[in-house]
Amino acid sequence: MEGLWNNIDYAASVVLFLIGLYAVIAKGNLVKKLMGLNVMETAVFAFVMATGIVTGGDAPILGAGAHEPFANPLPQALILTGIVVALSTTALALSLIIRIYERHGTIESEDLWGVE
Amino acid sequence: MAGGQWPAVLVISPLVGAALCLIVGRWAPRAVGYFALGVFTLVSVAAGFITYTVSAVGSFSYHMGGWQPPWGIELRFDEFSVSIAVICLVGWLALMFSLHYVNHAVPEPRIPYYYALFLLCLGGMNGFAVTGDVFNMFVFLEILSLSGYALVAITGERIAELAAFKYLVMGAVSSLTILFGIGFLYALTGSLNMTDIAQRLSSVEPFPTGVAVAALTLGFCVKAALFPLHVWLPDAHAIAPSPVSAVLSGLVVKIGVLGMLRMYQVLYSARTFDLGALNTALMWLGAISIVMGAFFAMVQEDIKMMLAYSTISNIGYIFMGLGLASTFGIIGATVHIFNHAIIKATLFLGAGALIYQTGYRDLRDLRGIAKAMPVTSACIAVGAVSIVGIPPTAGFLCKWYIALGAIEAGRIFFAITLLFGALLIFVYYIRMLNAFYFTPATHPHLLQVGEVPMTMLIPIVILAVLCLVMGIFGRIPLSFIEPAVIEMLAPVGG
Amino acid sequence: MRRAFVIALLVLASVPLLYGVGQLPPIGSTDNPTYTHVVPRYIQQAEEEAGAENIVTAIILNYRGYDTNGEVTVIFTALVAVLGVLMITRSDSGPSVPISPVPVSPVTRFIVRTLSPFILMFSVYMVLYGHSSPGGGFQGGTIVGALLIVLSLVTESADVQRLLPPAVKVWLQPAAVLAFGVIGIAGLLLVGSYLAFPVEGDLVFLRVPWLTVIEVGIGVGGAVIVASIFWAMEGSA
Amino acid sequence: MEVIDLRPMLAPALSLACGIIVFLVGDRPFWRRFWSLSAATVKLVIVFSMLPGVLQGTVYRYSMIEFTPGIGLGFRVDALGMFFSLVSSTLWLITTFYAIGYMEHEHERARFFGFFALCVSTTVGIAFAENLLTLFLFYEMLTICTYPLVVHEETPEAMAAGRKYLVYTLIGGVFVLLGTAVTYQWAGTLSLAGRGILDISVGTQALTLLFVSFVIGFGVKAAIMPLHGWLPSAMVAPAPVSALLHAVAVVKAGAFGILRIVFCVFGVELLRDLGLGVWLAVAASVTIVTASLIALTQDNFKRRLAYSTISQLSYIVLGAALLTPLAALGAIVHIANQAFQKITMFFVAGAIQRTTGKTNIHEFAGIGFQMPYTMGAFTVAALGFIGVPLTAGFVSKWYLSLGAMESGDWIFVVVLITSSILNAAYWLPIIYMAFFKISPGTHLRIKEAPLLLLLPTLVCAVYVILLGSLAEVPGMPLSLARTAVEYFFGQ
Repeated sequence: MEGLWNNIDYAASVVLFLIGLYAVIAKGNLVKKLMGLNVMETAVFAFVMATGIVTGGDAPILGAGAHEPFANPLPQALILTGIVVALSTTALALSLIIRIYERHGTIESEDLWGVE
Repeated sequence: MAGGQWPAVLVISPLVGAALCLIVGRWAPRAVGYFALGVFTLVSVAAGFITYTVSAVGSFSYHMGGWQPPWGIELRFDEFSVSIAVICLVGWLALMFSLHYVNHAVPEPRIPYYYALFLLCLGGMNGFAVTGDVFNMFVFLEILSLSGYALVAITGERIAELAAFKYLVMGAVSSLTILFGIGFLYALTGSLNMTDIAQRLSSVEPFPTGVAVAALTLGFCVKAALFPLHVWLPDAHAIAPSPVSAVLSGLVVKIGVLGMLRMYQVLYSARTFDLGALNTALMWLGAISIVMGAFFAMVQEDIKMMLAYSTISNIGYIFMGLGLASTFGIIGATVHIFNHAIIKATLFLGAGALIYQTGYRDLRDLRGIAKAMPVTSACIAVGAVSIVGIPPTAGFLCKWYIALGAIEAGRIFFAITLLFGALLIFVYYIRMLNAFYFTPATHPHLLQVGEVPMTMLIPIVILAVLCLVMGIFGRIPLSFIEPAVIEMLAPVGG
Repeated sequence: MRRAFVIALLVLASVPLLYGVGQLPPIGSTDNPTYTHVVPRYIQQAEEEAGAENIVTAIILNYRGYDTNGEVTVIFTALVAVLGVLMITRSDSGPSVPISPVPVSPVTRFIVRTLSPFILMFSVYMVLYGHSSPGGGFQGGTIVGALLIVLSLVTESADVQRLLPPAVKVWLQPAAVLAFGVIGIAGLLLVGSYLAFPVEGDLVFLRVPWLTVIEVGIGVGGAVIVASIFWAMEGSA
Repeated sequence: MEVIDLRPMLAPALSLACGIIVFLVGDRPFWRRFWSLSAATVKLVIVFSMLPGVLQGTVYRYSMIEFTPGIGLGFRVDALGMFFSLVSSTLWLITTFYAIGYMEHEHERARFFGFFALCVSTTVGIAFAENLLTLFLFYEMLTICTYPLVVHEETPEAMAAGRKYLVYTLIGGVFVLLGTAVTYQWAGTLSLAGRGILDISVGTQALTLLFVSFVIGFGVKAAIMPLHGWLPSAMVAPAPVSALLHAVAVVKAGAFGILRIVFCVFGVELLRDLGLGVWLAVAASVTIVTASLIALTQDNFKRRLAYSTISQLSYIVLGAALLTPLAALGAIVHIANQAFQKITMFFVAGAIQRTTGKTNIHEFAGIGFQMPYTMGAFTVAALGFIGVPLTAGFVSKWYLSLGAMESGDWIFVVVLITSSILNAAYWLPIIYMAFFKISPGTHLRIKEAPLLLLLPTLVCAVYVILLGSLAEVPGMPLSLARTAVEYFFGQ
């Protein structure tokens, strides 16, 4: 339990992840599903970023005024990539939603169910 | 360095080629297909050299940017990476098939995008298959997934976007789950390199490792469409243009399996982690997949829908083989990754040829088509017989190995499920063959249609011949896989 | 009912997850494997090996440059995918969707137009100084992309799009992928492996220009892609 | 003595190539006939060329590709395999002639002759299989290759029969594969070269289950009751198919499989220890008697033939199950004897149907006057089944009875005698109808079947007599069978 308290950042991201998952599963509106997905993405990014936290760490940029310890730069680099991936997924999902709306006039999955 | 610079050619040229596709498409829209095919020929040559090198000198690695792992990214070419050979083979043939097919299936302004996405998808798979770095694996997984989602929607057919969206949501959730697992592994070991993780994993807490393994498994199982996580697959695979279906069904779902194999590789060499529960779960899900996939497929009248459900069954085989965790079981699963790719590509391209010529995709409309398109029908028949696992075709080998594996593991029940499951699959394939061969035509005018153009026919024939050849000369892929599997299982005394 | 079931399932799933994260190495400690294993080399040698004061940039462009190559490919894929999905002749689409134009106030328009040169300047700075300060190609590129989007929103979108004629756009969209390809192959030929940068020896002077080419490529490509995606959606909606 | 030789591989490969060429030739009758006939002839020559060596105890073998360590596609010609392949290649040639005549005006002839050749290829493959996996391989291929022949008519009835056929045989195939895999796990080999590869140490119960699995698997094609359901339905196929299916390829493949299981996988010793032979013998006996009784009630000629086939096949199974040398000899030799007798009958059925259109026995009144040669051939075959001396059937019955006595279970002798009586009871009325009953509308003019149908029929009938009267002449099938039995019983 103590471990969990210390790792509350991780725990928060786990909870956020599950909230996002809930939205993806339970929400009927496609845009809301997508928002759930974005929440999940954020949760995972937060999780990975939290692995790089260093108490009292400085930004990992060398030069004048920089001091040890630096925050872990690797997760930051990874998540920069992750964000781009998330952006790409969102862009594609949105354009699919646009097309779905154009074609069927609705983005509620209950209404779309009959279309299939 | 073994392999020279071919690894870089392998992973980079499809990406750069895709970028150039749009430029070529702007000036010479008709040439895009040939350009893409040319690019992928180069990739295939690279894959050929690499495969040859692996077979000649064993596994080797390529350090991207010259940075040593675990600091830099390592491309790892071992026996499982040889799946690039089948990716390139099936991908190349599907691209060739596309040359004529797209004009019919894809709206004209989208054609350059089609080829760019196709190259990205294939390049993403190659990158995924050879990388030795878990985060890099995620990046390439996204390249191939994104292009896969878009390729499903590209026909612009009535429910294409819906199918693609469903695929996208499930795919994105699974990617995130995988990234979550990767994050866990990173937090535990501080490394992203697979070999390095494997070494460091033996000294960490088992429970969080279990969570990571569960997350990765869940993610890869969605990608592989294991029952009950398969719901995205049938629509997506049925609605996509046929060459895309061939690639999605034959290769992209295998990426999930390949991911599982990589994970197993790490876990087996880490040694400490008990895989019993995971294996049992996979075995059962595999068995259920086989049966459920077959039952769903039986009630389909749409030929591509049927093929899509049959993929679920076949994924069931593979997972059952993995879960058995016996040498033969895993060999069978790995062999089936290769063989099912070839078989399913035959079937989907064959179905594509039928749709191209007739415009129908319902079995009831395609009756008697064998008289009009004998070569295509014969190839489909070979594929059908093969996927059921009738010897001496490619499908039989896997059935034989997984059955042996089940018996080796002392789980004869699974061998029985597997073999009877195969019969269930046959029930619907025989229905298809009956319709093609032994039933009078519903639309008599179809008897005049004739065969498809050569660029479409040749890939189908090559694949059908491979279905037969791989059954008879099945030792060739096995000679790669067997030592790798034995080596992988060695730490647990398999 | 269904929602209750989902919630129950997720709560159930949260238990092992929370238990699992509780057992992860404690956050913030410098003794964590995340901090002791791979990272020290980055921190100690980034400046020397990669020539970057910003370690994150060093990782992105040097140590894990291949990842970034993949990353720019992902966003390029997104562009191709979006265009592939949205590009279609009008007649083909179904019921047309009424668009309610939001009137843009002249004040907004004036402010945006006035600020845009400064925004552009800032983004150029970010691209070029990503090596020694926070920032980098992507961040800078995204700002340009955002600028283009804002301009399209407050002025006539067609006017903004005229800035990038299709013949130019088609070369700029894959700029990042192509920059990586060119520099990567240069590294392959001159240094010995794909995306390798000269660290020592005669060629070391090439490192900075090469990195700059990549940064600019990422910046331009990112900007054009983000804007193109927006325009594609706008044109379709 | 084992000799590496290409011929064991060549024989099945030849028919395979023939099948493929026939598909490619398509609708060009001359070339189709040319290739079918020449392949059949060349193959017969190949198989015969190995006969002298096999009779002297030489074993030809040829291994191709490995599937699993130690197991691959391999061919091996021993006496038993030689026996079966001789029968099938001889009958292939004869049936090809007949089929050319019979299929004159049918549709889809390329498909028919192509799969016809493939069937024979797989049958020879089964005969020459070096190991159980190769055997299974060809066994399954046989199933698939016969399917297009069964549904050849494409009528709903034919399709239903085809479906039934597939369901039965493929399920059987599953049992065989299961058994094969288990055997590999226990024995570490699948070789069919020895006198048993399994060991009692595995456990009696497990071995019993394995044996049952194999018997079900092969018993489907050998039509042991109650696994026989597909066979009467499959009668909708054209006559040459029925002839080939029910006399040579399919059913004999099943029976041959059981022989291999009994003699080469389990081995006589082990089965005696397990006491399983008797049970198999009982099952066979029940089939013999029941099928004969059902045959009595059938009016459709081909259906009666089908039930007779079911009954006769179990002779082979019975002979194997008795586990004595003489019974085994009877079983093996019955493969040939039953084949020639039954194929004669099917040729007759086909000839009658093509010439007069009659398919039911009650319509046969006086047909002997119209088609004397055909019905003469029928009479010879019928006498063979009844077991009249100087016909082939007598030889097998003689040895089977001797074997039953040798085993000490007299009840099986009674079964054999009962069966003979029942055979008489359902064949003799047909002969009576044909030759002695003249109904008002009978044509007394001779109107024989076309020559291409008649000649093969007569050749087969002559064979029936030759096999019966010259049985003990060296070089006849009996000597070959004896070589096989001597090996299996270690004499």
